[in-house]
Amino acid sequence: MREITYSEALREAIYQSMKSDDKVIMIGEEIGQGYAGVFGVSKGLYDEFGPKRIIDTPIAENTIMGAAIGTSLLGFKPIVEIMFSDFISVCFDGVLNQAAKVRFMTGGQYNLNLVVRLPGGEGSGTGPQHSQSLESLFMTIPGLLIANPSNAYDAKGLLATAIDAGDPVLFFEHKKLYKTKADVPQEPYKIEFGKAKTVREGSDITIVALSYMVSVALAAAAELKDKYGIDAEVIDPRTLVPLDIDKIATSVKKTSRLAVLEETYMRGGIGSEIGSIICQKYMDALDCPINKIASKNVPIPMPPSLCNEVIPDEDRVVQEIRGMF
Amino acid sequence: MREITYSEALREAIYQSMKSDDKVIMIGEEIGQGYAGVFGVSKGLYDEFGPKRIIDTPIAENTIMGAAIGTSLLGFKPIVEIMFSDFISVCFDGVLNQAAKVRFMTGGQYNLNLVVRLPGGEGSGTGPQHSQSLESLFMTIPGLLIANPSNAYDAKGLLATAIDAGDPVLFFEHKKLYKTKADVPQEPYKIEFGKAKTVREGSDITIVALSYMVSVALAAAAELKDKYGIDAEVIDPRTLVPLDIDKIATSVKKTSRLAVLEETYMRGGIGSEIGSIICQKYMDALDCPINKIASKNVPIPMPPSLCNEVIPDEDRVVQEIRGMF
Amino acid sequence: MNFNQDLFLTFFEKMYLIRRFEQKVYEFAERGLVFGSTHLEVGEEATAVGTLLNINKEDYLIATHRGHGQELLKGTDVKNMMAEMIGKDAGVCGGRVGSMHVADASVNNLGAQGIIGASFPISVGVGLALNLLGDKEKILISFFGDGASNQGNFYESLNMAELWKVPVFFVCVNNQYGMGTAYCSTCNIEIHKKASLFNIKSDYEDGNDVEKVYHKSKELIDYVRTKRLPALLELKTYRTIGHSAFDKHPYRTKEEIEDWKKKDPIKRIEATLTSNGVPLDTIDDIKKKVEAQIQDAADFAIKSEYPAYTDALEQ
Amino acid sequence: MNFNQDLFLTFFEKMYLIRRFEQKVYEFAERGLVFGSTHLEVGEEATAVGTLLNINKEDYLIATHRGHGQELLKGTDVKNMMAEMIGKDAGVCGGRVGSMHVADASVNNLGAQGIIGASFPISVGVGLALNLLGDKEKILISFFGDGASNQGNFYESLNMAELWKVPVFFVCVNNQYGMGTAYCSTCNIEIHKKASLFNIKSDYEDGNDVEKVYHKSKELIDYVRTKRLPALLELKTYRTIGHSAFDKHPYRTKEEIEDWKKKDPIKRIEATLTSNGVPLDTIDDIKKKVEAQIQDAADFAIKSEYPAYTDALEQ
Ligand SMILES: Cc1ncc(C[n+]2csc(CCOP(=O)(O)OP(=O)(O)O)c2C)c(N)n1
Ligand SMILES: Cc1ncc(C[n+]2csc(CCOP(=O)(O)OP(=O)(O)O)c2C)c(N)n1
Ligand SMILES: [Mg+2]
Ligand SMILES: [Mg+2]
Repeated sequence: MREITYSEALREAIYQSMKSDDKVIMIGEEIGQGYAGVFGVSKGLYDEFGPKRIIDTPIAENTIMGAAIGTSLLGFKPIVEIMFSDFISVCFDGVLNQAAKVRFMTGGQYNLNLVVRLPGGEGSGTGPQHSQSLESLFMTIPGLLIANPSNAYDAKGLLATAIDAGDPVLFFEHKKLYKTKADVPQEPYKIEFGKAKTVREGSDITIVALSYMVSVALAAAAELKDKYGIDAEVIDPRTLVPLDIDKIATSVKKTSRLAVLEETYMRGGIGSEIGSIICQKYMDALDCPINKIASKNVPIPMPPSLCNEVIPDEDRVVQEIRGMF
Repeated sequence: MREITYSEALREAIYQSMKSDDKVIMIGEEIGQGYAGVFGVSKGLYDEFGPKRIIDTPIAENTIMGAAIGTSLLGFKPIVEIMFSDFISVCFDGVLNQAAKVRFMTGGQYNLNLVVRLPGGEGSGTGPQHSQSLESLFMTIPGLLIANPSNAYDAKGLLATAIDAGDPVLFFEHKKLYKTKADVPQEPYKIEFGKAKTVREGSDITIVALSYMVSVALAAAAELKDKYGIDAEVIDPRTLVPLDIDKIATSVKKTSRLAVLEETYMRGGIGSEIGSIICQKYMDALDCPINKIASKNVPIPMPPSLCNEVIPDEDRVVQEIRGMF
Repeated sequence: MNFNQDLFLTFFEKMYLIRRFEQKVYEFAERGLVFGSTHLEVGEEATAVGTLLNINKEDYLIATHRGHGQELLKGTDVKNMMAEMIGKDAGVCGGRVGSMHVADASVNNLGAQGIIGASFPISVGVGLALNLLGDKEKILISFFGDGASNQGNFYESLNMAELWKVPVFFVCVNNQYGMGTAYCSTCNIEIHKKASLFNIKSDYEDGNDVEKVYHKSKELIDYVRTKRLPALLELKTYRTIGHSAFDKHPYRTKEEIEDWKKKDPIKRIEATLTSNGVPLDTIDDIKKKVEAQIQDAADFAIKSEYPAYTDALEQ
Repeated sequence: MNFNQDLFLTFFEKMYLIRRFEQKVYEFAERGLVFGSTHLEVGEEATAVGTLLNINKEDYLIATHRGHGQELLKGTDVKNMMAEMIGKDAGVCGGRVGSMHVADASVNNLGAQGIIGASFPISVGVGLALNLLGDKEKILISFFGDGASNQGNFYESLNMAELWKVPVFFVCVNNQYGMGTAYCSTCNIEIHKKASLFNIKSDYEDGNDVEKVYHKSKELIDYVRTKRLPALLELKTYRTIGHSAFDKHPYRTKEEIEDWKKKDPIKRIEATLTSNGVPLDTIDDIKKKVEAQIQDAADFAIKSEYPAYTDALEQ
């Protein structure tokens, strides 16, 4: 099989969807003629599909979200690119009060196919307004689905699913993943939402990790095994909403320990959500308290000297998990 | 002591702060000449302080937030009223990316005194875009403080504290509370943030409840005691950020059981946050799984027939808590 | 101008229908049957009727939070409208959302937003979709209030409407107030002039004269439909009642209100009808017909059940 | 016009300072010392210099994401600026945020936003604060780009600036592109005309002619300062480099870039100086002085430590 990058995988999903369904369009800033996507995801698509399907906008996020909602109401399947996920705040009303509520508010008469692609996470020091992981902020809003691919294979399959999911999907990508490679089939495929993946089997502890943190978890797991004989199972939920709590629970029943690793801020984070559900429903399975490993409650700084303290890295994960034994 | 309403208590806090500190101003829609606040909080203040301190705006939430940030940067202490908390989405960028980050981003050179008053919660059927409880959405953003007064006494004291807290405060009020009364001292007083209050002592279970849900918890507690002999302790955190986890933990150590009751949506809610911390740090104290009692993951509907199913009420609380014994 | 009796009788019937609908909703509100708030358009009926009589069923509508008339004129059944008002199962949105948010896919009513200003970017998006579909016939009619025109989204969307050349007819129901705030205290520029800045064809008209509204909007709608370009019409009018059902509107003087009551669009059309020799009986018959319709709708709504909760709502 | 040698030498020195600063930052970026992205203003130096030489230390500044020149001219120490660029402790913001967000309370620089359009409402707020303080002297100078003027917040804030009569001088650095997108493909209205709609005094000027910028902005700043009213100046210019340090800007033609390089504001002022008889030595001395300043700042920045994490940052 071919190895391609996360960016290429995303592009392939878009390309194939656009080829097979003429209702699929893209809307965003710098996605067509200018940069072809700041992270290069839409490279070549403008040349292939032209300005009617790869729709460049001015710097006007409310327009982007409105264009997406409006076209979707009329049957299109827009894929929005918000250049940095941090900018979603500018058109937040469109997400919270319009997109998320269309199905409910119209009594099911209308529903939206609408993907909002959100490049997030700390990349290389872009600082507090360009580096956030905002998944947790959206997880609490009914009516939104949330996907967080951690690798190129999932990126392609989840995006294909997102495009006609029938409800708005916030599709969180990660800056540090765009250039990572994985085996990705050429032919189109879909990955069902709500199906977690066990990316490493282990017997001593379950680490749930999302997005870029999956690779951090794997690195930590290797070190834990090598140096300390701790055999971690790593689970990637792949979609935060819906969440495959059953798979996590099954693993926890086996390992009796749970850590949740994420780049979102600690307070109100994903670890809180997953941790609380496990505690609520499967407390008896736990041998020790769950451990939430997340970014500290600080705006994401620019210099590595601070980022490394704020955002969890392999060392912190190893240390935290050793502390659970 | 006098009994006054929650609205009156809020007004008194504003009035007294404005009298003693000429840097305190109010900014919002319909707060001065028109409605004097849709919930009447600013009644009479325009006559007292005039248009320079009670500043009416057009329907332009970004202007409101910008005016607040701008004046605060120059030393004012603005109190913003967002007519319904749901509308904060319109100026969400001002909250997430500007206000919350000023202190950090300027290296502490600037910081904001800024209160955003947010009337929230289901009132009388105002429906999905006017009835949300959005606390959980903000709890995850570093740099914001969150207050949730459940009664007139706390309303006055917390607001007085919020006005010069030195960091932006999201001040969540609740529609169903405005007309509720409590004993409130005439003289100015402050309630420290991060100090929970035990509103009912009990030995069998700890119920943490916020805002309007405190009264629901108390009603349920009375019923639980009367009918089922279950003696619930009810704790009102009063501020969600900072959160007085110690007081909650102390109570849980005594009762060995925890339920968190809130009107925010279940997924990613306050129960997840509090529940996960207790499970993480005090799991041994728990005799049974924590219980999260929250609004279902549905946009808040209009008719009571649906609201009553979506939002927790006394019956649901009683039933849920009985299930824990 | 020739007196077109049928047209004027239609004007009358439709405006009277809206008026009676609103009054019934008010009555329901007084009886505690309307949950939340409801925004009635008593006094503004000519704006919905004059514009929407030129709109086809296949055209799209985005109405406002004060949109009952707009929604009725687009073709929603009075019964289902009424049931929605009081949150009943048979309501056009299943009774879930009530007065402020009526959507009706069967007549291409895309739904009204309770967030002031939110409809502008969505309207641009709908127009964009029509362009992408290569549609040469359908247009979107998108209503908004004077107060809404101060939101940044208004201007941003006007620029986009022009840039993308979308077939959207923006109609400003300028009732001169946003809640308790007079438009003139919030902005010094007339609303139709804001559109001119963006080189969008725009005009204004007496919003209490249904005939004028009808003809002016016909002209602009033809322009939007054939040229596939946006246009904006500002209609000056007045709500002679409060902002929401129980608003006692102290922010306006008695004189101002009385003054505008004299310009009531329904009274005006009734006068035109009688002065053109239409017999009172004809007018009365229409009134009775409308009355029966409203009564039927009210009975239907009352009899209908409140919606039941199902887990399927959870998302 | 009289040739004011001191003034022109100042123009030159300040523009040269910005140019060399930017080039040093670029060099640091190439060496991997600049984290994240940095937006340089090579080619646009006349806009910052021409305007800010008319601004007092007590006046307030809101700069843009492409704001090094604006920030330097407001008075921030070159050393602390440079240290911030590479995220060092001695940076003006403690090295936490870098190039895009420089704030300096000691010179009333309120900080630059990385969210395009976010600065407009804040600027209105700052102006409001000056009004509330009864200040009759200080003003705010608020910079923005052509691209930013498409955000709804721009228009909303212009309306508010006029309505509230705030002493804010808006300066549009119209370098004709927002990243890879030409302004003319996003809007058909000139930016200063957008301000005219709101009855805000506005004007435009050749942004590569520092003398013209200086005089035009002096006039408008006097207006803002004395009348306590907003004004807007659009300065047409060009960044002869990429949007951010490593952007190879393929979206523009070589010819266009070369064309604008010929209009380079620094070359222009150098030519003016020499044609007015200023000896080359004088110019060289300035260059050397600036050079030394930049080198000192660079050394200082390099030597400074990276900030250490403390729990006090957690909120
Ligand atoms: C974003 C937002 N801000 C404020 C409100 C509260 N609100 C509801 S209706 C209204 C007045 C709207 O005025 P206008 O657009 O003139 O319409 P009208 O009510 O006069 O028909 C306001 C301020 C809202 N619904 N949404
Ligand atoms: C809300 C938002 N959208 C998009 C961006 C990405 N972005 C950064 S700079 C820029 C171009 C800004 O153009 P302009 O205002 O003309 O300023 P210039 O960069 O040309 O100086 C864009 C789109 C952003 N930072 N914020
Ligand atoms: Mg109005
Ligand atoms: Mg530009």
